[in-house]
Order: sequence, then structure tokens, then C-alpha cells
Amino acid sequence: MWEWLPFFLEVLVGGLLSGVMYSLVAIGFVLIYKSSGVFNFAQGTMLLLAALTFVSMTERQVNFWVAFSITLVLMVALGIIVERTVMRPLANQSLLSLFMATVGLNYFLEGLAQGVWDSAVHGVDLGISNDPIFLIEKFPNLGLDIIISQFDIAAAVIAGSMILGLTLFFQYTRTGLSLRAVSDDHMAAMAVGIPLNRIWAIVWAVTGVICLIAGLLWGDRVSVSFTLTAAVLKGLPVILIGGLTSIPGAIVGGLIIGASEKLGEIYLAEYFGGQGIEHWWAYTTALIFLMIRPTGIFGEKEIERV
Amino acid sequence: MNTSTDSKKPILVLDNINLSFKGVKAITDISFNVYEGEICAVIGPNGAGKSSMLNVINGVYIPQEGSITFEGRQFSKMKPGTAASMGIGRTFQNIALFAGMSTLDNIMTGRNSFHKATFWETALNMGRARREELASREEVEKIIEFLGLQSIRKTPVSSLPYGLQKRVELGRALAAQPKMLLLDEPMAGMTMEEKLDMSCYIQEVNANLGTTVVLIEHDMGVVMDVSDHVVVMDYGKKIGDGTPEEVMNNQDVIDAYLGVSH
Amino acid sequence: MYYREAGRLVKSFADDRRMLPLKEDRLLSTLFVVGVMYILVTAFASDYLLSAIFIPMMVLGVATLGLNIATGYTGQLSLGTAGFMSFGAFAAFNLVLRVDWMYIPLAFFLAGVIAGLVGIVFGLPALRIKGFYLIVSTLAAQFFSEWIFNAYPWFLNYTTSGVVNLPPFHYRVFPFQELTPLNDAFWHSSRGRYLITLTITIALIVACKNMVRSSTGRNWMAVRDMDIAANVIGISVAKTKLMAFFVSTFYCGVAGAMYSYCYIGNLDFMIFNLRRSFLVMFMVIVGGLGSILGSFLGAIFVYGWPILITRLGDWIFGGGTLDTAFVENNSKIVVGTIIIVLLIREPGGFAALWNTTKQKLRVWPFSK
Amino acid sequence: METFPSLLQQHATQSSNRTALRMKKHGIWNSYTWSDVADEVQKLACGFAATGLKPGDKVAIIGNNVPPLFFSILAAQSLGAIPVPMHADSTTAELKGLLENCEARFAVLQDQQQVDAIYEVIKELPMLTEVIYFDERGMRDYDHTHLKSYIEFEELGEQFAKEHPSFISDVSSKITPDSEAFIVYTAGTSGTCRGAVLTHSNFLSTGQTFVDQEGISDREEVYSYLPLSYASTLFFVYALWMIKGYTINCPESNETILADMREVGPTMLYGPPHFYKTIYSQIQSRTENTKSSLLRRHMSSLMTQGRTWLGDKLVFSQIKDLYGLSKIKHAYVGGDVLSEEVFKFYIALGVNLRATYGTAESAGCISVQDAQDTNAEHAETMVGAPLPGVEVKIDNKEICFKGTNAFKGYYRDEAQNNLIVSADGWIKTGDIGEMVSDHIHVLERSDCVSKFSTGADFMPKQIENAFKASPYIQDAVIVGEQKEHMVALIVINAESVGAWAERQQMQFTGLRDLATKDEVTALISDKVREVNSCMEHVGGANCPQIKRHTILHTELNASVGEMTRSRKIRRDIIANNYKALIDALYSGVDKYDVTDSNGDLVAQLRLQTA
Repeated sequence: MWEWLPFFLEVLVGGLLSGVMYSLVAIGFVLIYKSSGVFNFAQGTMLLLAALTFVSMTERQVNFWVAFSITLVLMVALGIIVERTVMRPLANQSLLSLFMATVGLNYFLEGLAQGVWDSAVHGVDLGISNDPIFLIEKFPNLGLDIIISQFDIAAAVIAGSMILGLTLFFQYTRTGLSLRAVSDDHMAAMAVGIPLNRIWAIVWAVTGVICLIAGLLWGDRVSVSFTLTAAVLKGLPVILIGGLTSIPGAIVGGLIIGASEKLGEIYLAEYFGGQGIEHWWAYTTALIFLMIRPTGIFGEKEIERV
Repeated sequence: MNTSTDSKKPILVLDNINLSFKGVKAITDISFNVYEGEICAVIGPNGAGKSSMLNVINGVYIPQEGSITFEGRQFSKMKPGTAASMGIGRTFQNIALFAGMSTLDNIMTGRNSFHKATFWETALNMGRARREELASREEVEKIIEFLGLQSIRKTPVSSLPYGLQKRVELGRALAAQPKMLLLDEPMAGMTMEEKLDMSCYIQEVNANLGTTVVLIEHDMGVVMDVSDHVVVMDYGKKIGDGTPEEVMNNQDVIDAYLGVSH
Repeated sequence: MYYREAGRLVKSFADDRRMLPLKEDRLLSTLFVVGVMYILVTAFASDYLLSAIFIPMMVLGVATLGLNIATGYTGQLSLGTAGFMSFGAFAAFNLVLRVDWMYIPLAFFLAGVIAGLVGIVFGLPALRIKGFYLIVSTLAAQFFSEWIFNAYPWFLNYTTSGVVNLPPFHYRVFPFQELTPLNDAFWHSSRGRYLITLTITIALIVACKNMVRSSTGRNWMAVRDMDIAANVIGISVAKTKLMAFFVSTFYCGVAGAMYSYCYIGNLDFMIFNLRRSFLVMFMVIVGGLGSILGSFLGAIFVYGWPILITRLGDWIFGGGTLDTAFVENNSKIVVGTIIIVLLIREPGGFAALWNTTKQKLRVWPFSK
Repeated sequence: METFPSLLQQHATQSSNRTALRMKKHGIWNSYTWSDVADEVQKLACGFAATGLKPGDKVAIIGNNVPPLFFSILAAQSLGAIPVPMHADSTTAELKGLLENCEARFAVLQDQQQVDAIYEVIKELPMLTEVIYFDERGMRDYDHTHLKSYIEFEELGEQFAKEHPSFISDVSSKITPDSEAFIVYTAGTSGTCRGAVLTHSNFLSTGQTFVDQEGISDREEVYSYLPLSYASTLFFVYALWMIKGYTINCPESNETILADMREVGPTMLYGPPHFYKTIYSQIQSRTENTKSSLLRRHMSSLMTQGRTWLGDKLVFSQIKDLYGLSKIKHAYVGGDVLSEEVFKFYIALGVNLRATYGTAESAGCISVQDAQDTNAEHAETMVGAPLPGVEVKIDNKEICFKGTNAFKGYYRDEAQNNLIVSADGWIKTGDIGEMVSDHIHVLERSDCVSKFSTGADFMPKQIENAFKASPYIQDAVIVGEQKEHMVALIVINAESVGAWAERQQMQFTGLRDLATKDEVTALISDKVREVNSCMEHVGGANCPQIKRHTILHTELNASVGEMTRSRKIRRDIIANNYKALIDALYSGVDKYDVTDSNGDLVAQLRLQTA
């Protein structure tokens, strides 16, 4: 009677693994939301830009690591520039206009990325083998007959370690503490002499890095092209489920979305006249979560002072 | 108007209200009555929970315990909408005007409950919508005249000086023709003349329209002049309740006030 | 400067709440609408101008106005505009297809209503979810629409290609049309479609103006500016938000219907994608949040810029030198930049610029 | 020969549907046609009759110029009673004095404010039998034994009308041009008020000649915000209105006077100097606020070269429009002298501004400027030839007149009558002047010629006007009577100085603060030196100088009598109120502390030496 279980687990694990990727991207969102108080809509394109830059260089026979580091520098620079030229002038503006600014930025970067490089579809090869692993062979005693994509694991590991690093960094370093102070209350943070601008710069730089890593991993998985941006948009339901300001929330949210997506696709698609529900399923999941908990799992309800 | 509260029947009864945010007590076991047609001042040091008290009365905050009885209807949790529809008007400590609109429109929104026309009636500017607009405008103009706002009728409120904004907010509350007005520090940060004007307006509303007024005020002078009934709060507790004179001779009140500076 | 304003006595409240209080404005706008838009353009504009410039600009303007009602007037962010447009488009198509007495304008109207109802459904979360969280709901609407019309071929009348050419109007523009000299063919021609679009657009503008100058609009803006205060003075925030969503998506729906019928002349769910939602949002930002005029200025600019570039390119370097990719990226960069600059310098968008100039002229030669 | 009631009947019959009166209320302009006016007057008249108003009774009319008060005046007059207009915000004491002096039997009040003013003294005025108020607001809890609301008054009237339908017309038909039409109390910069008794013909015959001479049409839009308590207002607004039947427009509130005037766009305007001064100062300071060099250039060249065609199209017609002056055909300034600079400015701007000359005793008008005067040397003080039917002579420097506008005498003040009315009917105006080619040139009010202790004369008002020309200076008071030199008390114009201070990036809280700022004191000191040097220029090296001056921390206050209601300063009262300060100025100290009643420091004034 448990014959459905292995397959279920297989799907679940697959989902969770890809969920890790979402978490990675989501953390980028969360960091910026904590510091600048805005959902950085441009992240998708930043990611595309990173991947595209890297690929275009490697395609031009630039050594992998050279290309990697150049892109890294560029992304960091981009992050800082954006913070200087867009976010800072708009500091303590309404959430709406901040968001719209990132939307505009997104459009701008899109034009830039495809203007500088091109809008063709590229493949990335990070040299990670994509052979499936038959769990039953590796660990017979588990007795689970599941196939897991090696690439997914690798990606998950990279992403996971990155997440871990970031989490530690923002949990324990001074910058991290200041960041939390900032996200709690800009004014107060400034009052106690926390250099807002530096925090912002750092955060945006870090986001740049995240974009590069995620961009490459994703690029290898589903090729570098415009579709990346849409994929990144999934970061939105993720952090909404997690609660906009919570790093752990981002991780959990990522896993939830990843899993629910795969499961939904396998088990529910048929009830919805065929395939393709993954486009909206994630958002519906998020919606359901929000209806139950309007501020996400880890997000806390703020009292409206009047 | 009258000073002997016993002869009057209460319009608002608060029965041991308890309110806390995330475990932090804001209001503890507060009970008091507000009598029909009186001006009741709620006073107390900053952070005594006065504003929270008003927020409880018109349902912005939901108290964990206690009940609110307004005109004989008892509520354990009042909703802002209900409060408004029952005739409770309100102004806020830090002005809560609609920044994007003119003085006129702000006061007009105060009359929303009189507008029965559906959105499509307004879209087609049909008879009822048009009539209601004109009727409201007429009423609002009376308020504008009463508060002397003629010269800023069409000025966006965001560009008005503080004192005037407070007046506009009062106007918006009046537009709903409330039975009871909750005024949260209506004279805070005003010049002496502005304060005098404001207290005149409040007293006239109370006298001529018979509106019951509950107001929070720090300026003891003003409180003593205008109010028939004073409730004193400190650290979320009620420490005094009675006529101004009674309250002023109440030892707890004196102690509490020696602590705070004006 | 621009008008003499001394000696204007407002003699009644009715006068005072006119759409255009100054009679010069009334005169000019009537002249513009009747003289220019109806007579001159209809008479002399080329097919290209009509079907590639005027019609799409008006249609997109209406969509922008729709989004503006939700976002600009009520402060509810929405990324589902294109999705709602597609609901309108498909509704209109199926109404005309399946109800044989259906007249085009009626179909458009009902399409709007249906889109509006969908809008309410996806707006419902707004009652529980606040502010920014809401966009997940609208995104869901967007992707849901993209999916459903793909997943259920019934909507496309089982066309395999995914694109259907629209059924001919069959004398369905208005009753007793057969009695008029203007036949089916005319209404299919760019002129006919232009006239339909123009008329509907103007009607929708007037309706919107009526709403925003009445209690409806005031409640929207109250909710936008400070929903707690709105609630305290007795405005039902929930009702107001849903109403705004309905009206907003109604406009988008009608825009969608016109988009497919009057502009591209076929029905294709691929074009109502997220990117289009964003284009419309750009139009709102550039044109100006909470402004009817702005909605159209924005639409004209964002839609017109690439065309302008291409034209200029052809004119300077000779035909077809600028490849579409360049034009596209160029306009992305330009529009993106303009959005950011506007948000920093003039959050009110083009409309605000226009109004400040007007104000300057009023107090000319003084500065304030 | 007409009377006010008969004129009303004419308009009511001949042009019944033409607008007689407009008043902005609740943001819109409500109109009364002539037949409306007639009806209202009829109602009120019946009310009066019903409550026993007899011909010759005095009716105090207390309030601003709002339609109901116009109607009350007409109503009283059509019963042969004598309206006595009084100022809306007079103090209780003032009102009591006036009411007693004129033995008013009726008082018509605008609203609660006036009721409050006389409420407690009603009992002390046995003569006063009926008190009627118009505005219901705030009146509910008053004891109504001595009060009647307009409503109940009107009901009595209707009752009466039923019983005696033709009563009013009968009575009004008996009124002759020579019967009393008004008692007007002289605002008098000098001491106590006296009631000048004026007849219908005083106003109407003079008015008729005035409109003929000036070509006033019956299509004029007249803007009227001035209280009706001045003879000049009664002449220029009320009398001319009744003669020509044009339209009067009244503003919504005192704060909206200028804004509403723009909405009206009047074709005819009468105002005292400070009204024109206010607009002038606003234009000046707004000009300095703009960055537009174009505007600056044109403005600076305006006074020297006048208007160029371009300048007019680009700048001046716009400015006129902004202040509702673009349709002006006739603008009159009266009651006092408008400072030369301001006067010249309006002329240059293309506003047809004419100085008029008149006193309460002359029904508000003796003469008006003509083109010849406006181009003359001292245009602002050349007030034209006497109106037809009015004679003027100079009797040892003092201007005297007689003629159709000569009043009947002061009410119950024989002594004063004998003092100013000579046996052969010449009436002393008390103003010093000369005839320049049979045009009157007003030099100074006699009671304002001051003497130094040295015995030398000086004329403070001329110097004060020189100061008032500056947009930064609202009022100036020159003191020097029985002293060896002059000192000046200056009141700065909060608005324009404030704007100026903002341009200098100064921090300040208000007038009180501005008045003691270094920058401001410097600004004013310059002006003082300027005035001194120009006096030297005119009067030679050894002419009197302003040795010391200070900026007051507040405006002069009409309610404590420092100014007349028309904002003419009352030097004697000011000298008295500010005695300590003035002594300090003479004593030579350079600081003066102003303290309030309980001794707290209000402001520390800076006493400057020029």
C-alpha cells in the first residue's frame, strides 16, 4: 500500500533541491528588503546580466575563473552604483515608488544586458555531470528506489553553502547586526550612528554576488536566456511565504515553493486540464499561505500607531 | 454644558477595559462613563495610554478584556466602521488627513455615510449622485464657514500649516454630524490664539449641536475652562475621575502631575 | 497668462464641480475632440496612422487608466493588467461568437463586466493582505490567465494555432445598422475601428472623471492616503478596495477587448503576458499616478517612443537601418531611465509636469 | 428730486431683473435682483413699522457690509427713520457711547459678535427698544427678552403687511430730499466721535453731479468690502449704487478680500490708502521673490519709462489680472493721502486711479481728481476741482466748503456746529490746503501740524507717507511734538519682510522675532537715512531730522484706538500708549524691554540712531 511513497519522495526531494535555488535568490530579495525596504524587482535581470556577461566571456574563450572574477567585480560594482544612484535618492520614499523604481531599473538593465550582449539563448557548462543517481544502489539499506539528479544535488550544495555563509555572516558580524537594526528602524539606526549608506552598499554588493552564483547554476540548468527573469520572479512568493524580512523564512519558503511546485505539477496538473500549472501554482500557494498568515510565516505583525 | 454629571444619562460606558500589545500592558482595568452632552477631558502624562483609550473607544484597537457600551448597545469589540455609523467622530494626535486632497474634499469625505449613490451612478453622474454631491457641498460649506476655512477651501491640505490642518481635521469629523467627538490633543503645538479659537469651536459644537466631546489635552488651563468632566490616567490606570475641581484636589493626580513637566 | 481669470463668478455649486470649470477649457476640449479627433483625423489620417498609432495609443491609454484607478487612485499595486485585459478579450470573443444577437459595444461592455468580476475575485485577498503583499495575488491572476486560455481550448474555439482571427462584425456594431450607409466593411476598416475606439475611450474617460470628482473617487483616495483614518470616518475599506478593483479591471477588460478587436484584429493569448502588464505599469508611472490625463500621456510616450526612434532612424540613416533589437533595447533603457528620474525628481510624472507648468502660467509673471 | 426710497422703487420697477447685489457665501456668489432687494426691504420695513419705528427715529446699523444691512438701511429710510451705521467690531464702550449719543431706538446687528458687544449694556440704554440680529448661528442660548431674530421680526412684518398693505409706500412718499438720510459718526483722528446729520439730497445731488462728471454707467461692477460706517463708503458704494443701479459685490470674509476681488473683476473700486498699499506691497514683494529677471527689469523700468507694449502684454496686464484690476474703469482712493510712490505705481500700471477728497460733513465727497491732477507735481495730494454745486475757499490755510453736500450739523452738538459752520454757511474741514488753478491741493490735517520745542513746524504725516512707500513698512509714527528733534516708531510689514528674510535664509518665528533681527533693523535704518536725506534735499541742511527710531514688535491696534477703523494712525493715543518707549528713544539708550501685564519679557526692542 506504500508503493506510491518512493515516487512521492523522489518528487519531493527533487522539489526541495530546486527549492534551495529559490531560497538562494530569495535571500537576495530579503537582504535588500531588510536594508532598503523594497522588493528589488530588478534582481531577475541582474541575475540574467551576470549570467549573460559570464557566458558571453567564456564563449569568447575567456578562462572560466577570469570571467568569473570579472563578472563578480562588475556585479558588485553594479550593486553599489544602483544603491548610489537609485536607492539613496529615493530613501524614505513610499514603498510603492521604491518598488516602481526597481521595476524601472529592471527594464533599464534588460535593455542594457541585451544591448551590450545579445538576446540569444546561451548554454552554460559548469562541468557538473547531470547523470541521475539511483539511491538504491548507493544506499541499499535505505531501501528507497529513488532517482535524484546529481546536478540538483551539486547545485543545492553550492547554494546551500552560500546560504549558510550568508546566514552566518548576517547573524554574527557587526554588519549583520547593523543590518537588522536598520531593518527595524532606519531613523533609530542612524541615531545610534550606524552608517546606513555603507550597509546599503554592502547589501547591494552581496546581492550582486548572489545573482552571479544563482545565475550560473540556473543558467546551466535551464540555459541563459530571458526566461531566467521569470524564474526569479518565483522569489516573490517565496519571501512572501517566509515573511519579507526573515532569512530563515526565505529558506523555508524556498523549500516549500520548490516542493509544492513539483508535487502540484505531478499530482494536480491533471485536474487542471493538463500541464503548465507551475506558472501560477507557486503564487496560488503563496496566496493560500497569506490568507492564513497575512505577514508570512516568520514575518511579524506590526501594530498600526494612530 | 452642565457640570453635575449625576443628573445626566451616560452616552458611553467603558467597563474595565484591558489592552496590551505583545504582552505589554497599555490600559489596565479602566472603567468610566461619558455623559450625554458633556465635554469630558482625558488627561495624564505622556504614554499614560490616553490615545490608546480613544483607539479602543472607536475600535481601532481591540481590547483583550472589557466592554464598550455606546447609547445602550454593548460591544466587546467595537469596529471603526460601526463606531462611525453609530455617530462617533474622531480626530488624531498626529494629524490623519488625506494628504492628496484639498480642504474641501477632505471635509467632503467626512460625509461619506450620507452618500448612497453606487459607483456606477456616480460614473454616469446620475440624479442621485449629483444631488448628494450638491447636498454634501452645502453642508460642508457651513462647516467651512463655521471654522473660518473659506480662504483655503481649495488648497491641498499637505501645504497647510499645522494649526489649520488640525482645524480641517475637526471639520472632517464634524461633517459626519457625530453624536460624540473623540479629539486627540486638538490643540497640541498650537499658538495661544489658535488654542483659543479651537476651544471656542469645541465649546460651540458642544453647546449648539449638543455633541458630546471626549478630548485629550495637556494644557491644564484649557482643560479647566472647557471640560465638565475630567478623567485622569497614569501608566494605563485611571487615577482620577470627576469635575475639574474634584480632580485638581485629588492627591494621586497631583502626585502624577508633579512628575511630568509641560 | 493663459486665460484672463478676473471676473469669473461661480454662481452655483453645480458650476463649481464641473469637469472643466473654465469655459475656455470646455471650448478647447470640445474643439479638440469633435474638430480634431472626430472630423480631421477621421477624414485625413492614413490607415497606418489610424491603426498603428491612434487606435493602440487610445486602447493602451484605457488600460493604463484602468491600472491607474487601482494603483494611482486607490493605492493598490497590480501586476495583472495584461491578464485582466485577456479576460476581457476572450470574453468579448466568446460573446460575439456564441451569442448571435450580440452587438459589439454591448459585447465590449459585458467583457468589461466579466473581467471586473474576475478582478474582484483576485482582489478579494486585498481584504486580508495589506499593501505590497497584494501583488502576489495580481501576479497569480496574470499567470493564471496565461495558463487557463492555453489549457482550455474552448476559449479559443478549439483553434489549434493558438491564434484566431476574429469573427466579422456581421452588422453587429449597433442595432439597425443595416439601415445606415455605413456597412460592415466600413466598421472593419481602420476608420470604423478608430471611431469605435475613440467613442468608447471618451465615454470611459468621462465616466472615470465623474467617479473621481464624486464620493466614489474621494473614498478611493481616502483609502490610498490613509486607510485607518478612512475606516474611522466610516468608509468601508474592504468595499472601497473591491469596488476599485472592479472598476479598474472593467477598464482593463474593455481595453483588452478593443485591443483584440480594434487594434490587432485577432485573438492571441500570448500577447497578454507579464511584459505587457509591466508596459502598462510603466505608462502609469511615466504618465503620473492618479491622473487621467497622465494615463494617456504615459501610453502615448511609452508606446510611441520606439516608433519615434525607428522613424527617426529611417529618416536619418535611410530606411530599415535600425534593427528592431536595437530599437527595443534603446527604448527599454530610455523608458527605464525616465521612470527612475521621474520617481526621484517628479513623482507625479508627466501629468504633474503639465500641471506645474499650467500653475506657473496662472500666476505668471510671479513664481508663486 | 429723488430720495433713496424713491430711487429703490424706480430700480425695482424699471430694472427689476438686473442684479443689484452679489455676496459670496459658502464659496458661491449669491445674487439679488432689484426686485429681490425691494421685497427684502419691504419685509424689513414692515417689521420695523410693526415694532413701532416712527419717522425720525434713529436705527443703529452695526456690522460689515453684508446685504441684510444694506436692506435694513433702505428699510429704515423708507419709513423716514434715520439709519446710523456703526462699525462691526466696535468695542462695547464705543457702541454704548454712540448709541446714547444718537438716541437709537432700534439696533440692527449682523451676528453674534455685535450681540455680544452690546448684550450687557442693553439695559443701560432705555431709548433702545428693539434689537434685531440677522445671523442665527450661536444665538440659541441668549436671553431673548431684548433680542429679536430676523425670522420673528419678519413674521411680525408679514402680519403688519396684511393689516396695512399700503402703509410703507404712504410713508415713503412723504419723505423729502431734505429729510435726514443718515447720521454718520466722524472717524476723527482727533478724539471723540461726532454724528454728522446728512440729508438725502446731500448724497444724491452731489452723487448725481459726480456720476455725470465721471461718466459712471449703470453697468458697473463695484467691489465693496468697506464698512458702511464711513460717509465715503455711503457715498461711493451706497449712494452711487442707488443713483445708477449698478451691481455691488461683497466678499466672503475678511481673509478672502483680495481673492474675491479677483473673482469679481470690478469695473469700479473705492478704497482707503491702506487697501491700495496692501496690493502694492504684495506685488512688490512677489516681484522680489521671483527669479525671473524679465519681471524685475520691467518692474524697475515701469516707474521710469512707463509701460512698453511688450511689457504690458507680458507682465502688467497679467499682474492686473492676478489682482482683479484688469477691468477697472474707475478706481478711487479717499479718506487719506496715498503715498506718492504707490499712487504713481498704479498710474503707471494703467489703473485709472483718482484721489478723492471729502469729509463726513460733506457727505463723503467734495472733489475728485481729473486727468490734469494725476499728471501734476504732487498728484497724490491734488484732489481736483470742487464738484459742481460745491464751493471751496481757503480761509487762512484751512479748506472750507459749502453747497449741496453741506451737512445739517452735528447731532446734538450745537457748540461744535457753531465752531465749524460760519454764519454764511461755510464749513471748516479742518484740513490745510491751497488752491492751485482752482484745484484743491490738500497739504495736511490741521490738527496734525506739530511744533518742535523750538517752535518750528513740521508735518509728520508727509514723512510717514514717505516711509509707507516702502513695501517693508506697514506704518510709521513720527513723534516730535514739543521735542527738539523727531523720533520714529516703525511697524514692518510681516508678509513682505518675512519673504525678504526667507530670501536671506534667515530663521525667524514671526513679526515679533523679525522686528529685533539685525538684518531687519539694518534694512529699516537704511530707509530712515534715505528719508532723512530726502528731507534734507527738500528742506535744506538745517531742516528737522529723524534722530532715532525703532521697530515695534507688534502692529498698531485699532481696537485700543491706536488707529481709526480706516487705519489712520492716532498720534496722540500712540504717543500715550508708547510713552515709555518714546522717552527711552529720547534718552538715548539702545535697548528697550517690552513686558506683558505679569511682567514677563515679550520682546527687546532695538533703538537705533540714524
